[in-house]
Amino acid sequence: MSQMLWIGILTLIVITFGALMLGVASLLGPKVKSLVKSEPYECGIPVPDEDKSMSKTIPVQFYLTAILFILFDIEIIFMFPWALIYKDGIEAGQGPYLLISMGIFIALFVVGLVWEISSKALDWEK
Amino acid sequence: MDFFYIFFQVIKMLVIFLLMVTMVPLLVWVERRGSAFIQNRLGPNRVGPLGLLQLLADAVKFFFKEEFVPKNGYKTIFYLAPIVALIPGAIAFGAIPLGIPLDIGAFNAFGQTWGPYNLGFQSFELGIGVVFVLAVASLGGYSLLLAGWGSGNKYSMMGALRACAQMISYELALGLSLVGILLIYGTFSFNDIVNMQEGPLNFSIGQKDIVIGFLPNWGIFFQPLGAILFFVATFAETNRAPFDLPEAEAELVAGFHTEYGGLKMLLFFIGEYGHMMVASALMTTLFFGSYHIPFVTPDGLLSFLNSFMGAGFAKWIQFLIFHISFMLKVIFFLWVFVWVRWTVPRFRYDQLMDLGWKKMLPWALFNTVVTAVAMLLLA
Amino acid sequence: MDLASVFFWILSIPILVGAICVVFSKNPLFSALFLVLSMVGLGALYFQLGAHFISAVQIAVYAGAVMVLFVMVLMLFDRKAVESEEAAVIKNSQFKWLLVSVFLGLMLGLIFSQSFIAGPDTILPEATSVVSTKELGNLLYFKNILSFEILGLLLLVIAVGVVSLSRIEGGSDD
Amino acid sequence: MTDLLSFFQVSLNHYLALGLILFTLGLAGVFIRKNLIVILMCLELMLNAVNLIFVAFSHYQGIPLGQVYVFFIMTVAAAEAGVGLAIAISIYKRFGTIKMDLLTALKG
Repeated sequence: MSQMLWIGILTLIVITFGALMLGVASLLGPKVKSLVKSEPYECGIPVPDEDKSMSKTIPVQFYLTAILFILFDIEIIFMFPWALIYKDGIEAGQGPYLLISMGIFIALFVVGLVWEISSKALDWEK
Repeated sequence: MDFFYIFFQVIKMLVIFLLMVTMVPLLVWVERRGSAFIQNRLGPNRVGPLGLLQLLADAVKFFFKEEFVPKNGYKTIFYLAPIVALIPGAIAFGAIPLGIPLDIGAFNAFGQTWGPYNLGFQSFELGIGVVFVLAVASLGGYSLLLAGWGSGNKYSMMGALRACAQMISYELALGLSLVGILLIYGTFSFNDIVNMQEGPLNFSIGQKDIVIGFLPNWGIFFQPLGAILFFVATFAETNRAPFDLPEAEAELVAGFHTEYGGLKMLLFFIGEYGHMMVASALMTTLFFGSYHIPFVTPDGLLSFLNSFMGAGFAKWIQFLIFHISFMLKVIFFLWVFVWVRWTVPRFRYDQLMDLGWKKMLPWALFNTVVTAVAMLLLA
Repeated sequence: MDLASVFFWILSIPILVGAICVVFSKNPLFSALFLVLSMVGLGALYFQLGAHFISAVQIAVYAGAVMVLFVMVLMLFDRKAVESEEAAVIKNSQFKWLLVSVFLGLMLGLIFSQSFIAGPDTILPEATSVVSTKELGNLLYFKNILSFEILGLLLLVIAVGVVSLSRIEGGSDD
Repeated sequence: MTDLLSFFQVSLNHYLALGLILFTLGLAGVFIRKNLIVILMCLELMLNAVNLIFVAFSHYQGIPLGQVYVFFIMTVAAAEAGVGLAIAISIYKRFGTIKMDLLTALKG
C-alpha cells in the first residue's frame, strides 16, 4: 500500500518538473506574434483551408492493427500468471496439466495469427 | 513509516529521477560524438573539453526559445503532450533496482533515535515489477497521439498514427518475449529476479544439479532467443533507428514533433532517452545479472573491503561498486542503441510491420512453447 | 482516517471528474482522454485494494490498449464534424436526466440503508491481505479453466470477425 | 465531528457508492449522447464501475475469486470495444456519419 504513496509522489515530481520547465521557458523566451509563424507547417506551399482530405480516406490498416493488437495483447497478458505458477506447478506434479491447458489456448492464438496472416489482414502493401 | 523514512524515500526518488534526466544531455553528447566517430567526422568539439559543454550551451539556448502554439492546434493538448512524454519512462525506471540496498544505521536527531533504515536503490519495490513496467510503458503512445493531434497539422497526425501503430505492434512481441524468462524465474519481482542471478551458472536436469563454474548465472544463458527478441522490440518501442519511421524526415517532415521546438522538444527527448534507459535497464536486470559482478558476491566484496578500511566506509564503497557495475552494463546497451542507429538503414513501413507481426511474434511464441516444454521434460 | 481512506478520497477526484467529463465533453476526443484519466485512477484504486495484478492489467489493457484504439479511431474521423451539435443534445434531455437521477438516488439509498454493511458495528472485517498473483493464477488455471479456454475461443472468433467487418466496402445507402 | 470523521473513514459502502455513481454516469452517457463512439466509451465506463465493485467486494470479503471475474470482464470488455469500433468504422464508411439518431433505418 505504501508503494502507492511513492508512485504517486514520483508522478507528482515528474509532472512538476515538466510543468516547471515549460513555465520557465515561456517566461524567458521572447514573444513576437506573427500570422505566418503560427501557421501549420506545410513545406512552404500555401496552407489549404480545411484539411478534409485525410479523414475521408481512412487508412483501414491503422485501426485494424490496433484492434488486433488489443485481442492479442489480452492473450499475452493471460500468459503472465501462467508463467508465474508454472514452475511451482511442475514441482507439485501438475506440469502436464498446466502445459496442456495453456497449449490449447496457445493453439487458439496460433490459429488466429495464422488466419490473420493468410487472409492478408496484416499486409500493408496493397 | 516515520518522518525520516519518508524523507529518505523522497530524496532517493529525486536522485533516481535526476539521474535519469542528467543522463539525457550526456547521451545526446554520446550520440553526436558517436555518430561523428562512426561517420569519420569530429562532431561538436568547440565548447569545453571534447565538446562536453555543448550540452550546457544547448540547454541554455532551449530556455530562451519562444513558446508558441500553431494556429490550428489545441493549446492545452499541445502543452500536455511533452509532460505526458516524461511520465512512462520516469515511473518505469523507478521500479527497477539500480544497486544493492543501502543500510542507514540508527542515529539521533530531534532528541529521538531514528532508524535503522534499509533502503532499496529503487523508487518503489513492487511484487508485480515486470508487469508494472510493461503496463506503464504501454502508456507511452499517448504523448505521441496528443502531440500529433494537438499540433493541428497533418504531418504531425500521420507521424503520430504511424508511431502509435508501430509501438503497439511491437508491444506484443515485447510482452511475449518476456514470458519465457518469467517461466524460468517464476516471479515478477525485480529483486527476486536479481537475487536468482547471483553466483555461477547452475541448473538441474532431472535430479542432477549441474554447475558451470566459468559462467555467471545470468538469464541470457537460459533465454538467448528471448533476449534478442526483447532487445529488438525495445528498439521499435523507443522509435529509434532502424525503426524510426514515425519521424522519417524524407516522408513525414519530422513526424509527431513537427511543430515542436525549444524546451518542449527537449522534454520529448528526455522521454525518448528515458525509454531507452528503461529498455537498457530491463535488459540488464532480466538477462545480464543486474548489478551482480561475475565471480564476486556482495558479502565477499564487503569482507574484502573491510580488510583495509573502516566498516562504515566499506559499506558505501560496496554500494557504489555495485551501482557502477549496473550503470556500466546499462551504458553498454545505450551505446548499442547509438551504434545501431548510425549503422543500420531504416526499414520501409510494411517491412517494419511484417517484421513485428509475422516474424517476431511467431518466434516469441515459439520461444515460449519451447521453454515450457523443455522445463517440463527436464524437470 | 487511515492511509486507505486518504487514498480513496484523493483518487475519487480524478475518477469522478474524468467520468463526468466523458459524458459532458463536446469533443469525443476529450471524452476519450478523460476516460483514460478515470481508468488510470481506477487502476490505482485496485492497487490500493490489494489487487496488484488486476491493477496492472487495468492499466495495460484499458488505458494502454483499448483507449489508445479509441483515440486513434477518433483521430481518423473528421475533426470538425464530430464536434458539432452535441451541446444542444446534452441540454435538451431533461427527462432522461430525471430518470437517471431517480435510479442513482434509489440505488444509493439502498446501499446506505442496508444495515448489514452500513452499520458502524457490523462492518465486515477488512481483509487487508494482498491477493498474490500466484493465488490468482491458481484460481484461474485450476478452478476456472473452462472459462479461460472459452475466452481464448472468443478472442479467436472476434479476431476473425473484426477482419471480416473491415472488409465491408463503403458506398451509398441503397 | 465524530460523525463526519466516520463518514470519511472508508468502508465497503464508499466503494459501492463510487462504483454506482460511475455506473450511473455511464448509463446517462449511453442515454444522452448521440455519437456512437462516445456511447461505446460510456459502456466501458459502466463495465469499469462493475469491476470496481467486484474488486471492492473481493477485498472486503476476502474472496480472491472476484478478481478472476474482473479479469474475464476486462477481456470481454476489450473484445466488445474492438468489435464496436470495427462496426462504427464500417458504419462511417457506408453512411458517412456515426450519429445514432440518424441511423434509424434498418434496411441496407
